[in-house]
Amino acid sequence: MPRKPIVTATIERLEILSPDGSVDEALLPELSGEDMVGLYREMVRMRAYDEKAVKLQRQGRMGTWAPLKGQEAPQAALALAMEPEDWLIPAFREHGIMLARGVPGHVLYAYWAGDERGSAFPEDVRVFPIPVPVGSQFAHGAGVGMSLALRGEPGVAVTFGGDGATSEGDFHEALNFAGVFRARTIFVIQNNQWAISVPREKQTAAETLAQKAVAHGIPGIQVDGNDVFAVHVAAREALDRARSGEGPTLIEAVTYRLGDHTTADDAGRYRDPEELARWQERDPIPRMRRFLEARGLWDEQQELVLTDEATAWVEAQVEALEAMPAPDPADIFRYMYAEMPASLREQMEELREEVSS
Amino acid sequence: MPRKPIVTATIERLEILSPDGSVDEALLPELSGEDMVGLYREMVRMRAYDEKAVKLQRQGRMGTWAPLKGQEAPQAALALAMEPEDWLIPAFREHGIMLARGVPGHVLYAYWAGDERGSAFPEDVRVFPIPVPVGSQFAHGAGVGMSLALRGEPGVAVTFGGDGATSEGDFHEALNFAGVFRARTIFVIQNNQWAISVPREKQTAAETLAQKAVAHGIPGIQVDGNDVFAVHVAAREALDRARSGEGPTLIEAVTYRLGDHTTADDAGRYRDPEELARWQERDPIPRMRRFLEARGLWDEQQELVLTDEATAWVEAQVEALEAMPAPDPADIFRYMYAEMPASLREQMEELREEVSS
Amino acid sequence: MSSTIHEARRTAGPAGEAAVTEKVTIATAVRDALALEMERDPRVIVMGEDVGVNGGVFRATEGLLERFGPERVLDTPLAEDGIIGTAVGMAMTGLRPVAEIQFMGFVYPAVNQLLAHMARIRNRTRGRFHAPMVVRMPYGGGIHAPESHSESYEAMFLNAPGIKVVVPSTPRDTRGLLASAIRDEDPVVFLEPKRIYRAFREEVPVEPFTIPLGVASIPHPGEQVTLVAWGAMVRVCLEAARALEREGISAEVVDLRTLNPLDRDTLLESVRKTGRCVVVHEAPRTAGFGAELVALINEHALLDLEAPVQRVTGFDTVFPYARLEHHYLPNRDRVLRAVKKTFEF
Amino acid sequence: MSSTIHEARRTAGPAGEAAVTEKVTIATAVRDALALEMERDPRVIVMGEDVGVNGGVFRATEGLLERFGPERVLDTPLAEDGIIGTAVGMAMTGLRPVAEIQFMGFVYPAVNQLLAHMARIRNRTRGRFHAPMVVRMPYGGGIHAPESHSESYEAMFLNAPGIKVVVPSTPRDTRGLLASAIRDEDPVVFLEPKRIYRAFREEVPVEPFTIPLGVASIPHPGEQVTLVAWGAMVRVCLEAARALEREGISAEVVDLRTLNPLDRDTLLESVRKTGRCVVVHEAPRTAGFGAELVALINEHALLDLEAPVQRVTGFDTVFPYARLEHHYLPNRDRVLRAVKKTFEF
Ligand SMILES: Cc1ncc(C[n+]2csc(CCOP(=O)(O)OP(=O)(O)O)c2C)c(N)n1
Ligand SMILES: Cc1ncc(C[n+]2csc(CCOP(=O)(O)OP(=O)(O)O)c2C)c(N)n1
Ligand SMILES: [Mg+2]
Ligand SMILES: [Mg+2]
Repeated sequence: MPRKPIVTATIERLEILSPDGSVDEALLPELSGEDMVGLYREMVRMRAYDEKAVKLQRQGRMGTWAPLKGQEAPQAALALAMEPEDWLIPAFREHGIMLARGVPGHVLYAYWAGDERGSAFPEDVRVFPIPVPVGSQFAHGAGVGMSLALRGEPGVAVTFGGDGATSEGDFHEALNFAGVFRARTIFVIQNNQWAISVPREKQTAAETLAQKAVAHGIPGIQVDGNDVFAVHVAAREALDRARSGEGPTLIEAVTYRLGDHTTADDAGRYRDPEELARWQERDPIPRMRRFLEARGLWDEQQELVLTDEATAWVEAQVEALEAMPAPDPADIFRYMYAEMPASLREQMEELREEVSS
Repeated sequence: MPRKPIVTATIERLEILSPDGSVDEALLPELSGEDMVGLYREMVRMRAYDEKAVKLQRQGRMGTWAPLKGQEAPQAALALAMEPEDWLIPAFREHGIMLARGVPGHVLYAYWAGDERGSAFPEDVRVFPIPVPVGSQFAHGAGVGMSLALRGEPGVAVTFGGDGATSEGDFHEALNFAGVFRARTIFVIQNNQWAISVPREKQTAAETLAQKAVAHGIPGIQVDGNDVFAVHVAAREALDRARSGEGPTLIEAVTYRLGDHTTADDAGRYRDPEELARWQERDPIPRMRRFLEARGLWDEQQELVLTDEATAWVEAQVEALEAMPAPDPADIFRYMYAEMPASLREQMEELREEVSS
Repeated sequence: MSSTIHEARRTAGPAGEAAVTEKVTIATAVRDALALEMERDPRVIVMGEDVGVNGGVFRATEGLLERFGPERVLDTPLAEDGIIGTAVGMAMTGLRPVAEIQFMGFVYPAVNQLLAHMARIRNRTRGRFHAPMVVRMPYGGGIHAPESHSESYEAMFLNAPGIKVVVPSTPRDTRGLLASAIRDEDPVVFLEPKRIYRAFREEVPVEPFTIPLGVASIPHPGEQVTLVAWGAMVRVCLEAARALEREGISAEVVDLRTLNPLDRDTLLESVRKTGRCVVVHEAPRTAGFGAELVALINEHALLDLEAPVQRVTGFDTVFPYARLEHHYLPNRDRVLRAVKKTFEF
Repeated sequence: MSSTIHEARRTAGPAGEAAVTEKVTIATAVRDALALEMERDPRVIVMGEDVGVNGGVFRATEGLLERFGPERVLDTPLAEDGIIGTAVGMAMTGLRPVAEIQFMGFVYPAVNQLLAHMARIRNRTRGRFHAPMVVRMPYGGGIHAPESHSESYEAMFLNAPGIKVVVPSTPRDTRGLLASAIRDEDPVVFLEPKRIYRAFREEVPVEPFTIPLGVASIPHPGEQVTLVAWGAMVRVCLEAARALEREGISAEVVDLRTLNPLDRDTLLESVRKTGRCVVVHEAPRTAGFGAELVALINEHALLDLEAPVQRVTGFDTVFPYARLEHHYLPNRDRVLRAVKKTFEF
């Protein structure tokens, strides 16, 4: 028994919808026309919401914003695949799916406008707050997946992260915990090719990010992340697996950040414009529109209506944002503990006097 | 182009020397009889050194000790495969290879006897101090491998760790850095089946630890860690690869901790005696002795001489340990900075007065 | 573990006889508190390295696995960030995890989860979420341990707002404070003085009880000098107080018990009364929590001071290995010398 | 970056004319110090997230990659523990890494490497090894950043012995102190006040120079009250000192510049002279480094005090997001109120 293979791990890549709008019919998920159109509408709404935020930032009406443009497909696909009982544990570029899962648009805007009330989601919204330290949310996802099982509640934890985040040790510890405890958790990596200025190839010598699952004995799959159907199929499988107690899955959605890292960044400093152009051709939204039009599920007229709707909805979010009363300085103290200790009350009083003087 | 495999990773297992002493001649490394005997002698010396320490601890002449018994093969094999220019970055159960790489026996004993001088290795000994936080040494190994290349020095960094340590995020960050920068580093995991009371199966859902390399795009291999030839072959390959600039390798040496976790532990609380018995049959030392005897390289007479030699050598280390002058309390302060700041000098004086009063 | 509690229970008889007590060590008190709270509240779970089958390297979780099963007593992989990170996710969704860090020196890999998440969930979400969890860790020196096994870096958790920090010094306090910590709606770091895990026994009620967080105790009242400490150093102060008594000096020992919330009033009242104060802790002096106590006394009781507050602490060095650790750790004589200074000022 | 240095060089002429200066910001001073030290010593390398191609998110490493190549300017994977851990391995084997942590709020994942290793290598090996490395990180609030981008938790590094901590407040100090930090044989955490990275320019010698670690400066001498600060808060104190001047009160501003080693003498001398002291820092009050300063003053200058030392600090809360941060950060008026208290005591 000399030198022999003992483990063979294969990573598959799934693609269904081509950039030209054609599909692999055999793999197309069984979705109603309504659902398909719904996916498109979600993506368009996400983009409108995102583009507006970038504009607001330029006008000084918004803080630093992390554009999601180009990454709508994984977010729309997951939103559709998830059940109401499921939990979303986002990173910081998941505006789209956060909205889709019930976070009010003006609330999320408030977060990026520098207001903690922007993480005070309604009680029935099963979405975690934005975690700023990259990679630190994965363990929360594993914990939620474990917690649901331990408490005998239904639901799956869906955790998002970026390609850069897969280099943090936290990511691996989380996947390992999820594997060991067969957590009802799925990990979605939006591999948008860049972690600020660091390209995917410098982030790891691994050929794919999906294969990082192999380290933890859990399934991993790569999908075209600009192909909403491919992501949907992989998500469905992973969610089903988790829901039936078969444990976690890692999904690598290969996509692209069409915008800057944040509004404080200038991607032109480190990114080849040709690369950007190539990815613009693979934009998930026109691709899906071509598909819907080819199927007779969409036309120019509907597009016009949708654009108007999306714009109106986004404007309403901006209005609601700007109608929020200024935050109360006392809020700095109010939520530190269940009950405010005396020393903190004193500090709050100091500030109150200062503000009123 | 629908659902297709894009990455296939295979983990091989290498075995050469069977527990009964027979070998796979085709795979047997080209080692001189002297080297083969040398491997055996090293292992016997390691065990004598280790067993003595456990006895000393029971007699109150040694602090907590972490027995290496059963794990001699990876340490002897690596010691032989390494070049003088190479660096060893151990975890805490690598007494054997530390000695083999030039750490004086009484110095290492001093460490475990609770004396910092036990990490003051001679200047020409390329061995890092023992890192207590599990998993934290891997990054040092990656850094040394990078540093050697950047400074244009020859040498490879050889980093050791346990099965438990592969769950720490540090391990993954280190492998990832090594992969990205093609560090001249090899990572040797002594998978001794247990991390204190936690068995390998609860540590990770991965079938092997070698496959954790896949996450970082570097080669990984599993070897019978009680088979000194198998480890030697894998080590040689990995060292050659690193030395020639082809990057890092992960080696999982499957072995067993025949003793307790430390002298403060009682493995009987969590370990099946039958498991222990099974592994005792796979002990690396009798196995090698059978092989050498079958080849006519070893006999009873030589064994008796070796036993005496090893005992005498170990006794000399104990004597040297016990002949060390008591540590100077001022040493607490002396090595904190290159130059002692005034505030620390004051504290040292305070202590001096106290000690002399 | 079950034996202790079960037998004692049996002797306890009908409800109401809550005065039934048992002589236990701090280690046993930890175990009993965990068992009682797990019994009381199904949301409480215990997790960490070696806490299950092995019952913890200090046996502080012994018997829990047998009693509550592997769903509530989790032997985790060796990954502190993973332990605290998953616990945060659990605490945010309805569980009350009690996570163990095997030694305080191994908490560093978890600092990100503790300081950037656990401490901030309530504030970050303006109360939408909170993280009711306890992170237990044995801390401090005196057990002849290898490097990283004697750490006492509580100051780190005290400068990072949002974490309650509790350090018991007796079996009774351990039982009552750990119960409070587990029932608390905020995250608590619970530091266990491993040096005195088994140093002595104390009569402790068998039935569940709590001791509120944020209330210091005065195990040795006195008039002329205040000795302030927590955890294992309380005993050092008590020894000093008894020695002082023999010299006719009346020392008051204040055991802070919880460092956040801090019982400032008890501390200040004592110092105002005595006019002299010695603060004792194991951590290095510079930027240790003792500095904060001195600063508070400076701010609120400066004019009451007869002499500068003295600090008796670890040195500003790495905690030494076994052979030198006794030189490092504050002891009775060092406290006595500091007291002398406050009288000779 | 090369442009700045190169052009200035050209105008510098023959050796000896070391007085040639250039007006630069703190951010430029960081860059220039790195470039000069890299030129001087081939062992110096720069590493971190986005430090290469992008020149750092604050442009503090701009141009270094072009000038020194990818072997000495390493864009690393996104992993702080990996950055510091590999840097420790490098520093122990002959390199002098200058590692960047993108924001102080992201240093937590690296705390294990910083506190358990970097700080202790020399002591652990009784001098056989040491870790001459610098960990740069922008710290502090005031730039309207999202959560975790405004941290100021220096106290953590000061209670853990073995780490030098440097915080410049001007471009000139930045150049001189960073050069010293890089040449130092011990590990240094170098905190850069990001709020004032580009707030003002100062004439700085073009040629390499150093400012010794452990020496405070007195940017505003005075007689009646001492204002102590470091980093961005020095400017707040200077504003306050100027306002006090207009009221006829003479304030002395002490800029500590390095927190470890600490220039205790300069601080104490000033307090002994003025009898009044206000300590200002951004970090939360409780267990912040200000407490240590108060404790030192208590220990060494109690009888010189006319009033309790006042602390003007961040609150004991999470650093607020942009819309409320101005309420949190110490400002001139808060310092003035504290000064008033010391006069009205
Ligand atoms: C622990 C930590 N380190 C550094 C940062 C600064 N930072 C914010 S986003 C980012 C890049 C993240 O890349 P990736 O994970 O690919 O996500 P993407 O931005 O592409 O969505 C960095 C370095 C951070 N927020 N947290
Ligand atoms: C960060 C950290 N956590 C916990 C510990 C306590 N501890 C010491 S050894 C050990 C188990 C290590 O297991 P493994 O890596 O398999 O090495 P082995 O002991 O089997 O050689 C643990 C949990 C530690 N030293 N460091
Ligand atoms: Mg990315
Ligand atoms: Mg092991």
